[in-house]
Amino acid sequence: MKDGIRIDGRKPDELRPIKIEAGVLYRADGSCYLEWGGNKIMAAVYGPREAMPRHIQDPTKAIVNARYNMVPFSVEDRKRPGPDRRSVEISKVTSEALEGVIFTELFPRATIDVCIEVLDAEAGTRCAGITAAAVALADAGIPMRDLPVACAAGKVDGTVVLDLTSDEDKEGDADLPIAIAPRTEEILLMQMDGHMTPAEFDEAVELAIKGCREVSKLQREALMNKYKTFEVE
Amino acid sequence: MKDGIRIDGRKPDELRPIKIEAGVLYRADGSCYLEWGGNKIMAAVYGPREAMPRHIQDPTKAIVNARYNMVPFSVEDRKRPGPDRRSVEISKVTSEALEGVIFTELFPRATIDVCIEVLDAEAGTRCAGITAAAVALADAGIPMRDLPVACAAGKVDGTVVLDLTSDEDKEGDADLPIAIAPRTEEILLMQMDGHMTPAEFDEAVELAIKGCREVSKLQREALMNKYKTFEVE
Amino acid sequence: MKDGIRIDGRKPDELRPIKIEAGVLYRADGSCYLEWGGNKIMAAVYGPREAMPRHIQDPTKAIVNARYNMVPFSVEDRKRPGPDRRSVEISKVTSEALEGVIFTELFPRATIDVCIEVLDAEAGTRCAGITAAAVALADAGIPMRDLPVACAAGKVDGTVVLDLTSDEDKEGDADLPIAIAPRTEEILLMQMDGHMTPAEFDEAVELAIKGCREVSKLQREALMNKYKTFEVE
Amino acid sequence: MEIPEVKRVSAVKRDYLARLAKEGKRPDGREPDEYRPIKIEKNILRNAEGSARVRIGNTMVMAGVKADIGEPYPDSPEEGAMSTSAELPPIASPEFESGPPKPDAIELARVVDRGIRESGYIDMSKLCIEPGEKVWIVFIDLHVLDYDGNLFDACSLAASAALQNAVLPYEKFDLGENKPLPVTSPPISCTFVKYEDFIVVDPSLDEEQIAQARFTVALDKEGNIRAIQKGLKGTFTIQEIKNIINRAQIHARNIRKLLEE
Amino acid sequence: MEIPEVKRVSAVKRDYLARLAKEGKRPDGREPDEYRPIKIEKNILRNAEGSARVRIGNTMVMAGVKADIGEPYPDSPEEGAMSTSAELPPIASPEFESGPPKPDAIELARVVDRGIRESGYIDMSKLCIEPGEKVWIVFIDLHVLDYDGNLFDACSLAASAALQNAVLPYEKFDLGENKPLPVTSPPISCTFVKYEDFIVVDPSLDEEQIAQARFTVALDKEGNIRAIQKGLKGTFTIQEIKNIINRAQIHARNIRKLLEE
Amino acid sequence: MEIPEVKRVSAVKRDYLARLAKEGKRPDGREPDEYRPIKIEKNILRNAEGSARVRIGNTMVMAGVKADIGEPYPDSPEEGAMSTSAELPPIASPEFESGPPKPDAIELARVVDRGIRESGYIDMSKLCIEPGEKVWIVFIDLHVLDYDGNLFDACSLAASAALQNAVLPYEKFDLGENKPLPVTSPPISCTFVKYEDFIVVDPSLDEEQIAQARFTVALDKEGNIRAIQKGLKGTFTIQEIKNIINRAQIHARNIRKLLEE
Repeated sequence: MKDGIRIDGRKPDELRPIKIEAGVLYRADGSCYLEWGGNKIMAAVYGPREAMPRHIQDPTKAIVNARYNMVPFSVEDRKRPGPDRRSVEISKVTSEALEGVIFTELFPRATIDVCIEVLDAEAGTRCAGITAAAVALADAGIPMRDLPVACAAGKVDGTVVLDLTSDEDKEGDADLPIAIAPRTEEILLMQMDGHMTPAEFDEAVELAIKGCREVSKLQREALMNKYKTFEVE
Repeated sequence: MKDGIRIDGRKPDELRPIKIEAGVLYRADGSCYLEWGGNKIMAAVYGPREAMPRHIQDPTKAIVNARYNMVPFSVEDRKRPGPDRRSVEISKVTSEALEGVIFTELFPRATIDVCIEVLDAEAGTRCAGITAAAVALADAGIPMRDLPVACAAGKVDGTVVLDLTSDEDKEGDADLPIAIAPRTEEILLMQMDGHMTPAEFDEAVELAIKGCREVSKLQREALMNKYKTFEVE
Repeated sequence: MKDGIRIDGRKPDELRPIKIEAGVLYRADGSCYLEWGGNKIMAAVYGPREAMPRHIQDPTKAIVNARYNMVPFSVEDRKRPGPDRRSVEISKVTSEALEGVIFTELFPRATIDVCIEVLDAEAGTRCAGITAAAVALADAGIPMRDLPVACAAGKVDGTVVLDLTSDEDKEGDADLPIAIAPRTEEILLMQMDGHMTPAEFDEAVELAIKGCREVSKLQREALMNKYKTFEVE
Repeated sequence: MEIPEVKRVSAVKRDYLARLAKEGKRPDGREPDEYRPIKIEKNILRNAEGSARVRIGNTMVMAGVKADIGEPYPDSPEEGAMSTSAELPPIASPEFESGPPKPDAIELARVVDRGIRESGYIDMSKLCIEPGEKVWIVFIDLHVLDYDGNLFDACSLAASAALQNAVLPYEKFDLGENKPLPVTSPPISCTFVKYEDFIVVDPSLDEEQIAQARFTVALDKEGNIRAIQKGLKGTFTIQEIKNIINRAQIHARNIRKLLEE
Repeated sequence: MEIPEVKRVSAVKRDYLARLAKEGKRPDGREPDEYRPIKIEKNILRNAEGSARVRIGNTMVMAGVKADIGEPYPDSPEEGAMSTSAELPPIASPEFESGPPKPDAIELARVVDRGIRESGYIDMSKLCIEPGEKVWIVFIDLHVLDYDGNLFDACSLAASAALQNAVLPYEKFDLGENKPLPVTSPPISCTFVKYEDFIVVDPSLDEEQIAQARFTVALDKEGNIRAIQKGLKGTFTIQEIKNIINRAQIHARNIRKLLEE
Repeated sequence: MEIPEVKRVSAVKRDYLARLAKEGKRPDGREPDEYRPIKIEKNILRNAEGSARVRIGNTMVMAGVKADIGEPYPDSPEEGAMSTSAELPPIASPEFESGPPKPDAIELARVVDRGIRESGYIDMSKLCIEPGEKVWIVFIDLHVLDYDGNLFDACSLAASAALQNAVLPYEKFDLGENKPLPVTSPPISCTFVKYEDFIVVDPSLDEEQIAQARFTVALDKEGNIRAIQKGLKGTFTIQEIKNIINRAQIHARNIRKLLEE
């Protein structure tokens, strides 16, 4: 960080470049391809469909079952296929965050399966995954009270900044990923590790929410683009 | 062993110090905390409750399902969590020994789950575990025809002795853990490894039964104490 | 290979010695013990019996479920028990090849389980396993439209030869195991790896079929012998 | 992802707790900012390098520390390593099953781990025996014995207490005299749940069963934030989170005193 | 062996496809010897040493190559090693489940592996760093993203394309400059299925669901055979197989051109 | 712990066997102290370092010995090691399923292992190649092929027979000439079951299915006890156990003769 400019040339409150495309898969009920900095993510949604085996069914609502997965070649050192402890935790908090906006009561005994495949990873994959999953859910026509969106803020060299890169994350003092329901700006997901004073925390939350607002626009554009494409066809 | 006195100062037919406390857990239907020499053991009982999944149910009686588990920090070198082959065998013989006294026919399609957690281990954990489990079963009000009790005898430096310590077990010639139904002194569990003549075996069995009788008294006292405590309250 | 004679003294189109015995196990519904060169194989069949758990049942036909297994001491370096990726693939293609001749439509919701245990291995175990399994199926009285049989051809030092040994397989240029329904000579199984021109491939297929015809006779003799034995008794 | 079996809470109980909440009352009569009694017993096991039993109300957790020698990570050749695991064994609750850790247990272990790691509680730079070759690896195992709610705080506290009295077994490896594990100041974890817009600290099992959202924050000695984990499908407003962090400051100071007794 | 769940195809669909087949027609209007459009994108990922996305019709597959350093096998001390894995993750089809690879995925990976291995596509003798001590180990991972039939050809092609542009990361291990992975000429896989005595190339999912037999052949640049895998319970006559191999020769030449573009 | 599926025996069969037992008769007409015919075939496999097939009646078991080189345990640097595994594969019984060993198979392997280990049958001190560095590790694998009762004795006998003819493959590791595995005198295992107060040796499957208690004792050449395993939920009196051990002495001598033939 030099003169208020970050190593990759961004200002403290600037996002990395983001590209979102909705409806990119044939078999899935809804899907989204997202590039965010060096991250490349494919998300898909199946359901609502009957939850199987039966004993996992909830008679009062649908289960939201997100599976965050890094493919073996998405990281510097090949990752063995299958979930590790980190993936299990991210899958859990992602499921909970998404469930927070879905009208699950409409689909008792059902499951809504969300697949998030990280094809190329460069810091911030959980936020990118939730953001992509939200678009895939909308693409699948799942009724939601809002379109969730995620973004992280952090602290590098004592400065609160938006959307850390891989290098900033490694060298940085703190990382604070959040997901929100953008209309009310309620918090769906929040995790933090590092070192922040309460004042820095307040600043970081505000910044992350600002980031969410910008990403939210891109999500909506991607969904609009899909419908435009349809009209043209 | 010197002048008929063992390394830790005990006589050949003397038990290590034992402390038993019944009803120590809130959630379990019955429980017991037991210290026996350097062993610290927590046992709990859940049930009788419906056996799940259904296909394991026995329509004629309850299943007795004991799970012997050593926690990772209970031994000198950290043990990886989860059952190893030794734990699986001990769980099996413990389940069988306990089933020998429980009126399982009273609870068709049910399971009675017995959890034995070895928190600190120092030789004789299986006997300690069965002894604690028996108290937990009684504490849970499971109908039994007798209160099982276990104790080991062994052979050290050619002498038959009661209740081996860790050092005696490593250096010793044989170990003979047994569990009995104390009223009839029938054998519920017997295992042996080492080297014993038939005469030494007979001597060791008698000694182990003597040990069982003493431990049995402590079990009953622990159960009595619990009821006394209730009266005081 | 020298003067048209192979290292072990065989001619290019000659099989290794084969010994087949039907009905050798007590518990299985059908069984076969087979020695083929250095291979020793025990095969058994259970079924048709109800497929369990229920959700795997096919209401239109029986499932054919072959399990190819190498015992730990069947190979030069001890193999860990349980299926490896190679066994899983061989189990799959074996199941498919056998299903090709069984009248599975006669047994809806059933399973026909085929167990192939390689006790001693020396090249060509998959063909030997299918050949043994076929005899065990016949011994179990499973209705089949033909008695399948398997044999491999290969290429060594540029020459197409029948039924490779372990050494020939390691040094050789190609291996082509096939299984056929001998009456119509249709192909039930074919795998190949190595390097063959289309002309060599045609030659190798013809040779493998010739091998299958010879092995087929031995299968039928083994089944006849079993019935003869019964008559004598 | 493994899906946990549906936990059904009776509608009657749910309604009762909701009605209480609207009056600002908790099912066991506590104030919203009242912890259940906390009891910490340290150094109670022989085989563990450090150990502690922590009770918060009826919840009981054992923590054990073991140390082994291993290679350092290539990118920190002069630092030791730590690993935290949690087990929710069937002894602790009729709902727990044996088997490999489920997502609940993994999340629990990782949140406790983050609090310890991010606060620098273990001084990793003092765990080096031979740079690049041999360092101490510290294993923290959390074993729940009785589950009546708030495992995050109970496990975090048990881990801190067990580390506080842990000893590095140099003698076992013929490396000289045993030394205390080098520790600094522990993180203190405070957990809140929200149900019916009622936000309470130290949830009991009853409260966890109907909670819509959960918030755990780990604070250091200066009151700075070292780790956060929001859980469950419900949401918090920013203002609610700020309030929670303020409330946690007071609890953390009190619990820190207990731990240092 | 794990038994896959029964895949039920509606009788109506089955009858319709059978009727079409008798007229020599395919459900999507293709000729028996017509592939769906093939699209190959190479070198599209940053972390992979080599990568490719291949689409055949609606089927979409990612292949990624990673290289690590390890010990050679004792019987080939101067050669590198390779390993191929395939995942059929739930993103690609409503029928796929998470969990360890099932027999379908294992067969797929092994058939792709055999084609590459037997054609000598990777020059293993150039993967030696220090004889008997250090060699490159090449990991090929196949990740299916959208499953609409013919994974054998899509995965084989993706693997070949990813290897074509892969780089050995010498720099990462301080061994000098990065070099391209030494490759020769790739194998080309052609897959046919048979239903109602109708044998077609590049089966769609609809066709796979009613196929009685499947045949995959991998051909080298000279049109020689490097690997074969017959699948499913149906049979082929010798003559049918000879025809298939002839037909594959033409397809392989066309696909090879696409790959070399 | 994994719970085995309930094994149901028909009430009719149970009653019939019970009635026979009261008359002191066994279902296959044997005397209480009569083994079924025992057949031992040694050294029948090429790849195993030692092998044996044992039949007791219709029960058939294969044992194979493999030897590998590994590091000794730190507390016995001049001794080799051994490991015993048992598989109950689906070939042997309609009730057996594939998958990792269940408690039955684990108990079986451990009891066989204890008999061999405690009797010092393998001379571990002669398995050292280089003290503290390289020792032989002996793997005993038991593979049941036909299950008609009394696997404890069949597996123990097969293991002993396979070890008796095993060879240490020094040549394979370029360590000189192969040598016979150094063995002493084998343990002999005798198993009894009790049903309806009737105690019989060498139970058939029919008898095992209704047995209330099981007792296995391994005796050495001098008739001393090396291992005991009591199983099942039924009980024995002390006197019954003493009788069993006396009866086992005679059986053990007879079986030992068979083994040494």
